[in-house]
Amino acid sequence: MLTHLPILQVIVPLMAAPLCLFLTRSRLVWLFALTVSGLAFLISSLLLQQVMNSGTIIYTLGGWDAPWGIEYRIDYLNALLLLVITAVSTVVLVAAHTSIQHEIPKDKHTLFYILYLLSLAGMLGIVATGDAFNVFVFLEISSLSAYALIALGKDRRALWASYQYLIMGTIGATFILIGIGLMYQMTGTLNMYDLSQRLPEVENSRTVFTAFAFVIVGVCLKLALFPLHLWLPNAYAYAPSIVTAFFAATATKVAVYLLIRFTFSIFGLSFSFTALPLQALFVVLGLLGIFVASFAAIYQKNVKHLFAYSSIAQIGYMIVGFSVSTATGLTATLLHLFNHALMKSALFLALAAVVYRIGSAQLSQFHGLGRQMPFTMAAIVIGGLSLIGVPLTVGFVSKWYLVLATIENGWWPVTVLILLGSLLAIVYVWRIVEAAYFKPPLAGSEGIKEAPMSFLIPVWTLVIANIYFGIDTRLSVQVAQAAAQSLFGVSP
Amino acid sequence: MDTLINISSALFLLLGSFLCVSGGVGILRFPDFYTRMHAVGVTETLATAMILIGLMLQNPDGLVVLKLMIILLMTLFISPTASHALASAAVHNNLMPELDKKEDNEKETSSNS
Amino acid sequence: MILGLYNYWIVVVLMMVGFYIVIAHGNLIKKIVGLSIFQTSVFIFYISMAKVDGGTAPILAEGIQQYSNPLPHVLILTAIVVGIATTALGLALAVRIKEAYGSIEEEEIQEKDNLDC
Amino acid sequence: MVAIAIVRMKDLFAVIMLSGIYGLLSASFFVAMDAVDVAFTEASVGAGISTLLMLVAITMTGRSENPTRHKPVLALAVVIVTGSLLIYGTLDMPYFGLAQDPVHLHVAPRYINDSMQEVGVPNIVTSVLASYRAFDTLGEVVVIFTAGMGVLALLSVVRRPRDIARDIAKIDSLNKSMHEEHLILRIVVKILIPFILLFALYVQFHGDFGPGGGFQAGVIFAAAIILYAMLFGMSTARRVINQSFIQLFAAIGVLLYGSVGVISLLNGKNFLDYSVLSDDPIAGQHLGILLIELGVGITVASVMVIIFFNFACRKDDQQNIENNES
Amino acid sequence: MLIAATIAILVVMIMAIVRGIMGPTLYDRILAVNMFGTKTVLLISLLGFVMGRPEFLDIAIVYALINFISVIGVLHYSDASIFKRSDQQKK
Repeated sequence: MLTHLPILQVIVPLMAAPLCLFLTRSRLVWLFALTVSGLAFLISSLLLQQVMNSGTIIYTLGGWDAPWGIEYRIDYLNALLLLVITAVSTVVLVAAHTSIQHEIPKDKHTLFYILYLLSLAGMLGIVATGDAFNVFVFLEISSLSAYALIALGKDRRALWASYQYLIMGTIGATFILIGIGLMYQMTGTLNMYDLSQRLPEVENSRTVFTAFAFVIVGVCLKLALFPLHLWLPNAYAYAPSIVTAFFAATATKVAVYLLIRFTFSIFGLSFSFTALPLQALFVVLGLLGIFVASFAAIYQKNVKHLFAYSSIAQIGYMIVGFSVSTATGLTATLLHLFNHALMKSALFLALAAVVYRIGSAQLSQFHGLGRQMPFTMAAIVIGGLSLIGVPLTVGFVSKWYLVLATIENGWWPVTVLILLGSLLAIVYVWRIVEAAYFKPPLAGSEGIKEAPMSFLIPVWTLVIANIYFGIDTRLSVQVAQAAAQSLFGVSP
Repeated sequence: MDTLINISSALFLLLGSFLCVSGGVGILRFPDFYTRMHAVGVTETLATAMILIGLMLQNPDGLVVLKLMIILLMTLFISPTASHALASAAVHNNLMPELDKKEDNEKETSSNS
Repeated sequence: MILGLYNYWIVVVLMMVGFYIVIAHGNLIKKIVGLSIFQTSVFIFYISMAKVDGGTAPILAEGIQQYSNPLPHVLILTAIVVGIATTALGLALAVRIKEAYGSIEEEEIQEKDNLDC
Repeated sequence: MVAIAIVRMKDLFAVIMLSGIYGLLSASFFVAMDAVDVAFTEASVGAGISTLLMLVAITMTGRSENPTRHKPVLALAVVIVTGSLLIYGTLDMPYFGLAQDPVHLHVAPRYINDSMQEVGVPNIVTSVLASYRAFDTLGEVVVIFTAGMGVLALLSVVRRPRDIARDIAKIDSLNKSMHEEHLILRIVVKILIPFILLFALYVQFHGDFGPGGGFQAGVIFAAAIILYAMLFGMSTARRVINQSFIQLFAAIGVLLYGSVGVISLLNGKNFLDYSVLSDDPIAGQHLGILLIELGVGITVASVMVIIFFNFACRKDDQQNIENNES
Repeated sequence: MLIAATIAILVVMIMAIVRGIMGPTLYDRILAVNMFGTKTVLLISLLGFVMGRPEFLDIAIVYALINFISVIGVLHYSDASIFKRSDQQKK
């Protein structure tokens, strides 16, 4: 059975989703979904182990060889992503049952879990596959379920946010489809590895250039890179809290993965960074993203909005690391990807606990919460510190590598700007701390208790992971470095 | 015999095309909805039948003729039914034949609003 | 030169019409129609890529040498399904938005949102 | 083709009619381009189902569009940039229709030349769809399933006993008025529906040899049910077809597809390798394709029905509320 | 001969489109779509013969069906929307 792990990774949640319809009780469905997600986590850790021991795994579907059939190709990069996604999904699901009690009508609980599992399966499918068109199909699975999940939010603005996301997401997916079509036209193949072999022959044609541009724009739409980020804050802010916690930690990460995969693996390093002024463009967009989003975050009244903007800023960091286009830069991006998933899921999950208790995420409602919900607020504070990049948290590690990469390349101004961006993070995190600890509790809020255990356990698991990976960086750095080096064609 | 079939097939096809075109002219040139519908409804069924019969003669092969027959039957069923439904819906919703210019204008504005 | 590519150009024009509708129009349903036109044009682009002069449909039969390329057909079959799925979901959202906001115009919804904040 | 570029009307109704025409046109274009299977699907989807869905949607949302258009200049600029980029990209494209294009030289020849020996199905599209790239098709089924669940999550309404009682009353009144209203239509449709269902089955199982397959059959099947629902009223149709039952059906379709893959896993082969299903690999392929097409058909038909029913029920409920208010 | 018939049908299709775009009333448009549909059925069957693969008539059958269903659907739902509007006007 071990040889079939790559496909089981995707197929387990995929098949589990329709099975949920056969279960009647909402609690039962939750347990089932949790089991499935845990199983997926197990599989992904086994996969990472396999990759570390024996290198890239290739799995052909239906027994057809690669350019004709579809193949799964798992290397360090995929394995890392799979691990992050399944881990976050499992931890978040633990709290799901309690959290959705108040936020989603009772008769839709089963549907919620189905869509959640489908979305999980879609993301895993995108990451695991080695076929360009298969990416599109699974992208649609994950995004369609994402639209529906976001629209389940209680506020009517959730609907509008979801609609905007749908339009933007579909345009992005269609752009990717056009790009894949153009690539297929020039090479006659859809397999990623095969594409990377055949593209250099036709590299100088204008069609390949166009294909590249379309794929990049399409992925950036999904990625919420700075000028194309408009859908993200509302979508995150009005979705049910659990959904936010899940998507904030995974959806954009998958898009970053796609970006890396397309530029480095398919088009190849030399093409990607010579055909377009991509490097300069991405550095500028990344930095702009950091600053604009951080400033926007400072002025938000809703804490969910605040963290959503901070997500956009964090994507900016990843893009900067990506555009340095050295192995260190890419390591920084991957590390930040891993670490950001940890901290954002912790933060949003803690927020979900707050929403569960006080029914809102307005900053004005946070007054005095530091005493009423000490554990939850402590988690938010640690997560915030991690966002800033204080030593001993994961945020520090990835910022450190990022700074290292820019210095290595001699980009002093960029380094300074990154550090300045972190200062902005201090400001917005401080606003929450101030509200929670230094303001008197609101009148009539005496009845607020600490969040139930079903929240505290997952939140603190994530927080401890935040600190653990901030101190003991061996695993994450090693995998990220190996992945980055393999993308640059250097054997680790 | 072969030439006879060919000629008759060609004749059917030509007739069908002619009817089609006349229906097309009708839908463009006639003044109001009911006359247009008349033009289409009358020509459509016959034209389709003609062309399909012409095609049947072209290829007297079992399955193909069967399928053509099915199409023919379906159109014979469907197109009058659809015309009927259309006309009755139009009447039902007080769309008047063009007797008076003024009334027609009113309808136009209301349907575009 | 020009004749060899005319087909693609038509497709590009169609795509852009659809795309324009999506971006420029404020009506939600209209946007979805535009989206589906956009997608359909991409399908046409794929299919015209598959055509081989003198070839026929890729269903094997006696005495035919040249077939069109079946792979894009398969891809587009899948993509059509994805398209209808998106359309259905988008329309469902539009209906819910109408119920919640009483309007399906982008600007009015935005205004009402601003009032809420 | 380009005539349809004028889809810029204010009346949404006209827009939808035109998009129906657009669907038909692109479908006939697909036939001219030899893509019969695609034409099949596009006809039933683009011209049929999606037009219908849009119609139901606009009856709920109103048909007129506000004339205000914001930022047309910006939009136009974006469109022109994208368009010119595409045109620029086409300049180096291989010419249309040449047999020497890279597209036709690399992967496709194996499908055309060897699929008969390897899969044993004359319709190459089916063999690629259901065997070489079967996983894509699984993804496609799941996409449809997701859409069904999504629509359900968005639009489903809780049905209370009061509603059911009202439904029954409605059916009675409908039965009385049935003989006056739409009499001809109802009779014709009653005759047609068995034929449509039969035809759907034909398409389902003939997909190996001619154009057609699970997806198309599913859509036709669903179309028959939708036709019934429209003419005999939602309440009647809902009584004939149970909602939760049909949701289970959608799930069964996906599961059927997946379990074919799991069977090959259990037999030690790779996922979706059909050769384990029978001693003879070709027969195994045949059986596998048949089974997964069946899965596709079931899911598609039931999801289409789910989507349509939820739209229509939502509309009925809206109307009821309005009636109660007035 | 087949070609001539095809061309004739194409011409008629264009006419139908023109009516569909112009069509002052809703019913004109429905009529145009209906007519367009039947013409497509014919066109497909003719194209099958022109290309020498007349096996593909299945598509034409589907078209005929879909066309019928969509016309019925259009009528069904346009009725509803118009009734609603006339109610509003009364108010």
